[in-house]
Amino acid sequence: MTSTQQTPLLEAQGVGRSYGQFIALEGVDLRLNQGEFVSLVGPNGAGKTTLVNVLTGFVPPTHGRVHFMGRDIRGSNSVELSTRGLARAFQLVNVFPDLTVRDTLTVAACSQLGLRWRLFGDARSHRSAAEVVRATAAAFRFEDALDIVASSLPHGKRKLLDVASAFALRPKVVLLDEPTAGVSTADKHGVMETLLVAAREMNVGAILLIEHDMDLVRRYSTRIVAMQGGRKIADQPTDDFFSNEEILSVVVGKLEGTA
Amino acid sequence: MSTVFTSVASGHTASLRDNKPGWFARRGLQAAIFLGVVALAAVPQFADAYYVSLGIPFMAYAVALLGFNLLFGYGGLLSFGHALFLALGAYASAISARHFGLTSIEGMLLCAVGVSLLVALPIAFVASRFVGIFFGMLTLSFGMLFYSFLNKFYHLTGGDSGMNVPQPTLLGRSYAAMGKMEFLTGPFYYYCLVLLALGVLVMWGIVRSPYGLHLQAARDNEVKASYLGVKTRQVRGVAFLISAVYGAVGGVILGVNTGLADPELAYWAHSGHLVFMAVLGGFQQFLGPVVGAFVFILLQDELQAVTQYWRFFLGVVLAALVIGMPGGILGTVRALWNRWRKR
Amino acid sequence: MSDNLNLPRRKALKKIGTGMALGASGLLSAPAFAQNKPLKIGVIAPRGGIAGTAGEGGIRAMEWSVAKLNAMNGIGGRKIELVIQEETTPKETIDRYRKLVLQDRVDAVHGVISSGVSLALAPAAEQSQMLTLLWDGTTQDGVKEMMPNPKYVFRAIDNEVDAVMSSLLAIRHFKGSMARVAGINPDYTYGRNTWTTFTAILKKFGIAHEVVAEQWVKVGTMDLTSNVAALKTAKPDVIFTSMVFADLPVFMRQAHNVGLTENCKFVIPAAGWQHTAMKKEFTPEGVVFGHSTMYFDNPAASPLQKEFVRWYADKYKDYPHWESDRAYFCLQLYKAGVERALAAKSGSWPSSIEIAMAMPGLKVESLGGPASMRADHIANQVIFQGLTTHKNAYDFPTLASVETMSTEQIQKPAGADFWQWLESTKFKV
Amino acid sequence: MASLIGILMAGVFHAAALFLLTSGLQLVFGVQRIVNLACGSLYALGAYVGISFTTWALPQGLPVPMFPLALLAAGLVVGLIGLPLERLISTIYKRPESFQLLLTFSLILVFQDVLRFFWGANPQQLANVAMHYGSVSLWGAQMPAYNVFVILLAIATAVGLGWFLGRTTLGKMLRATAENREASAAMGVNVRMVYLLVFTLGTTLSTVGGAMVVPTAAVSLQIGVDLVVEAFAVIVIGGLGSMKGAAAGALIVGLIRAAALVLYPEVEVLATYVIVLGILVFKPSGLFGKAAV
Repeated sequence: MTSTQQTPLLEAQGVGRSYGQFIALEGVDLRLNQGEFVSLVGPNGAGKTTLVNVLTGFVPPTHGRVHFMGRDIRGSNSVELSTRGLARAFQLVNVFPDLTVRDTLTVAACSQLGLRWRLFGDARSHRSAAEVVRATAAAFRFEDALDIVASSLPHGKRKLLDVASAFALRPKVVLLDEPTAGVSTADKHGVMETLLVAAREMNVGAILLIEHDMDLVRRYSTRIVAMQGGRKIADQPTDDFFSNEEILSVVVGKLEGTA
Repeated sequence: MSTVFTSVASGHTASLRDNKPGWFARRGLQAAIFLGVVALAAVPQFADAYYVSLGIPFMAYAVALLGFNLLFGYGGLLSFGHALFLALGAYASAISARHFGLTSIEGMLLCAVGVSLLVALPIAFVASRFVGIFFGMLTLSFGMLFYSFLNKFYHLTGGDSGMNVPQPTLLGRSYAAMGKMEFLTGPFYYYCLVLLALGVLVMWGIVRSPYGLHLQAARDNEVKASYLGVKTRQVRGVAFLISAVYGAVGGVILGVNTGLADPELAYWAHSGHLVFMAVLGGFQQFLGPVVGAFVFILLQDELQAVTQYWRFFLGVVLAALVIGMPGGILGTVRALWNRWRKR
Repeated sequence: MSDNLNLPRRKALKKIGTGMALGASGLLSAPAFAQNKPLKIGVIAPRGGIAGTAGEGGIRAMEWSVAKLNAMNGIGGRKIELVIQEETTPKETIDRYRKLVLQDRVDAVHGVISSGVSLALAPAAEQSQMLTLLWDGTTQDGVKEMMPNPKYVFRAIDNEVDAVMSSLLAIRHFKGSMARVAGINPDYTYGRNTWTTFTAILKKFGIAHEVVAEQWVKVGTMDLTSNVAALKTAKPDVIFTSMVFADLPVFMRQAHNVGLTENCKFVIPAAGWQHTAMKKEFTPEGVVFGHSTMYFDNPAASPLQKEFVRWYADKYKDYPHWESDRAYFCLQLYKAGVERALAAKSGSWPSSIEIAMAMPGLKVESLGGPASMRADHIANQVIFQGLTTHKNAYDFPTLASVETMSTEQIQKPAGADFWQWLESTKFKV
Repeated sequence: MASLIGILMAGVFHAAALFLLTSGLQLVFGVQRIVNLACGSLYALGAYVGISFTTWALPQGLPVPMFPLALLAAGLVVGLIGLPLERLISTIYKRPESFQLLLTFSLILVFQDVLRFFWGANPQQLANVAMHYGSVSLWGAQMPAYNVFVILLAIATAVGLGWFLGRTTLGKMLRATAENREASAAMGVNVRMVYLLVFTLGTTLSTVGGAMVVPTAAVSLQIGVDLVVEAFAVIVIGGLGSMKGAAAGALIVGLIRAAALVLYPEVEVLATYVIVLGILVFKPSGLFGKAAV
């Protein structure tokens, strides 16, 4: 399914990140191609979040380089990358407590449309921004919640809003950090379904998902990257991965240990 | 950074619901603005001249606070040195009058706006890196730096005795024939009212613009905002510039009202009074600062009339507000209104 | 709270319009009902902060003399009623001034100590044609700009006279030991002017001297240890300081505590405001010590002053300083002015301009002694200074011998520019 | 030489006073992340009460050499005002930082008039008892013995606080709470009591400072407002919440001022602000502070 010919949307080559003595990340290669849904698994402290931080330009790598759509991201921070189509949703529920759903989405829409420095004119009634908001809201079933203040949304919805706001950037690549954490097992699939539908509707190029729940991973990903101690220990299509007992035991075992 | 930040954000519990198109926010606000302007326009017709004259400092502060609250209410940044810009406005008009013979208020305003931008630019550059207490302390330091500058460089500023701000012409029309009081309570009063109305409209535009949204996003959660393409630092910097301009315009009005630009305008306690007004009216409401300025002026006047210990009572009122009524007057009114509508 | 706030507006509605018409255009209450209506005098003086002492001295004298006047039928048959407002920053004070003019509709305003405030008030006074008598002088440069030939504003003195006199005394007493002079003065116009005056007069008299230290103290600074240390390193023969507030005794004590007072003379033109705080234990003898227009312990004082000082000492356990005299002078001058104008109008109440016109040339008996108003609305006074002595019953020094000068010699004449006058005029030591 | 020492000592003395003013501020911020704008007012309060109590006690037969004890006692007693104040401020612990500035600013207004109500407008000073100890001569530079005593007091306070925070169990508890409130709460630390204690201790440091320094100077209604600026300069330079910082900041401000007065008096005030801004721009956390942002 992965074709090595096409230039990957997101590519990391031997990236490493160390804080003083502590090495959080070491020699990690990663390719994310058009149409892929890659899951990033591994025990806590395996360096998953650090990797995402590096990939999104939030922290610069101490070794190696990262290319987004063929361009080295060195020197460009998360703000630029996010407007260039590299979006990220968070582990924590931290949308803007005081803004309504509409406004939260509009924030993203405005940066993506480069309306940042418009000092006048109601952002909400700007045609193309409103269109992006409408589309995103539709994709995430937010139509009837548009004017609710984020902090008063139900928990599951809030997580979704976080994701939705990332999608409102009309990104090529989305990095999702446990979008279903704290969501009841029953709802998890619901969240993932909406998410995937949305991704399709808004033609997102590729998704990188950090996830502990192996059912979700197995069910949705096209490829799985496993990490441990800051190193990549596996990078295989889903089926191969789940047939690879020893790696699975490392990941799952550690997981049970921590869970 | 985010820790400091979220702590700032979490405070805006009541939130600036002006974003929310409810009756109160849309119709209510427009109605309030319209009625307010009409009422203020009517004041000189019936009120005692003294209260009309109080209307001018009120409008000066109202304008300044609109800007101040873009920083505080919408940006989550509490400046404890904002009096700097009122002083700057007053001095700018004094200097432009003395050295460039500018006698038109428009000239003074332009001069004030220009100077305030020049001064605010470097400060904004430094200050935009900070939030919370550090922002407060930084702005306080800048304010006091300017205060001691005004005292030290007396050849330029007149030191403690300040500089004369002459009675200006309005729209090229001179009112020199008129007594100062008649000028202030007559044409100048209405001129300020127009300035205030414009200030409100412009600010109303700004807070709802894409930029305004980005500013609030940066206030609520810096990291998340940056991942939605919000240039948090620049956004804050611009907010500082805008608030500086508003402050300077307010300063010009104050200067003309007093007829003097003096260093005390820049003293940090004066900044404290600005903060007081914002909280009094409700910094989480668009019109809060305007209401705050209005109530503060009358409150201070009444207190001074009844006791020489008016500072004590001001302090008590502020403490009570901060602890019991953080929403300020408008915030409380709105809360009551919403409760009433729920029934 | 909100009730409280509607109050002013309700008040406002009662006096529709009239307030402005009368107040602003200053047509004072019409003669018809004038006599039976109390005469309102607004008083603006600092009550807190660094200048609080000065303000109190004035207000107390005001209340004392008003009580006396009201005992006999007030001024021109009208009982006097004081409306006291606090003097703070110019911006705030001007609002209170307007309150006095427009709302309390006072007949005149007395008081004001800080230059900044008086400079802000003076134009407003002229504009609203409100008779305004300033207790304490305002600095040269500001006055030229803000109150050129005033019609309604009167000043009890011109600020720099004290400095002129003590400079002359310094020369009289310290001549020959003034090779190294140092100045430590408040960091505002008054401080700078007095220091310039001092050095200018030294030059004028060809006193060979070197300025070894020049310091400017932020008003209200309470720790002057570093300043004192810096002065000590300069090894001055004479130190001139025009500090007037609570920082003066602090400075004196800290200077004494490092032995600066042992072999160095001091010249303090305006020490009077702090005289009771300048304790013997740190204020040496032989200091040129200025009491301006009233010296409480003057053996040659008038019975009037003696009576006042006694009353003051009994009531406040303290001794009055010159601000009491200024306040008393302004009230007496106003009284005399009103009476002269009344006489001219054969009894019907005069307008404020008529009173203003009547005041120049008037001589009145003030606490400190006789004083008169000049044509340029600055008063002529007698200034009391001298060298300090410890030979007295108090815990603070008094004057060994009272030396007096009339401002006719040491105050710039009407219409003159202070600095030019200082250049040209011939003083005698 | 002598004169140089003289200036140096003057600077150090000023620094000592500043340290006594800011140590309380730093302690409270270090543990509670609370900035108390009213620190100057508390300092003033200590000074006023100290003066009144001492002037009352001396005629009652308190031997003059004992006057520092009277001041100390006064300072300690009024320090207890920290208890109600902490309760007051505790109402906004959960609010954004800005609210601390607001609430403590209101305290400044209140204090200013309370002090005026009891002591009047006139600045107060203590009779020159400080000179009872005469003056000492260090390498030819003369200085009142009492000033040296104040310097020693400041050093003692610094060392004492260091020992208290570093060595004692209670001190360790405080630092733990500073590091992580929840964790230490979980470990059974009574956070509420800790805050009450720390804040009162901080208040007491300010009031005692005011009381002990006042014999060398005087106290006016204004200093409550004026000192805030100097205090801020010190803690910004030194770094918020750090005792070392308070000491370093105080020394820098004190010495700079002393030096400026000799070399170039014109810049006395400006110099301090320039340094403060320099620090804020280039090392926002201050010399010893944890990262500012």
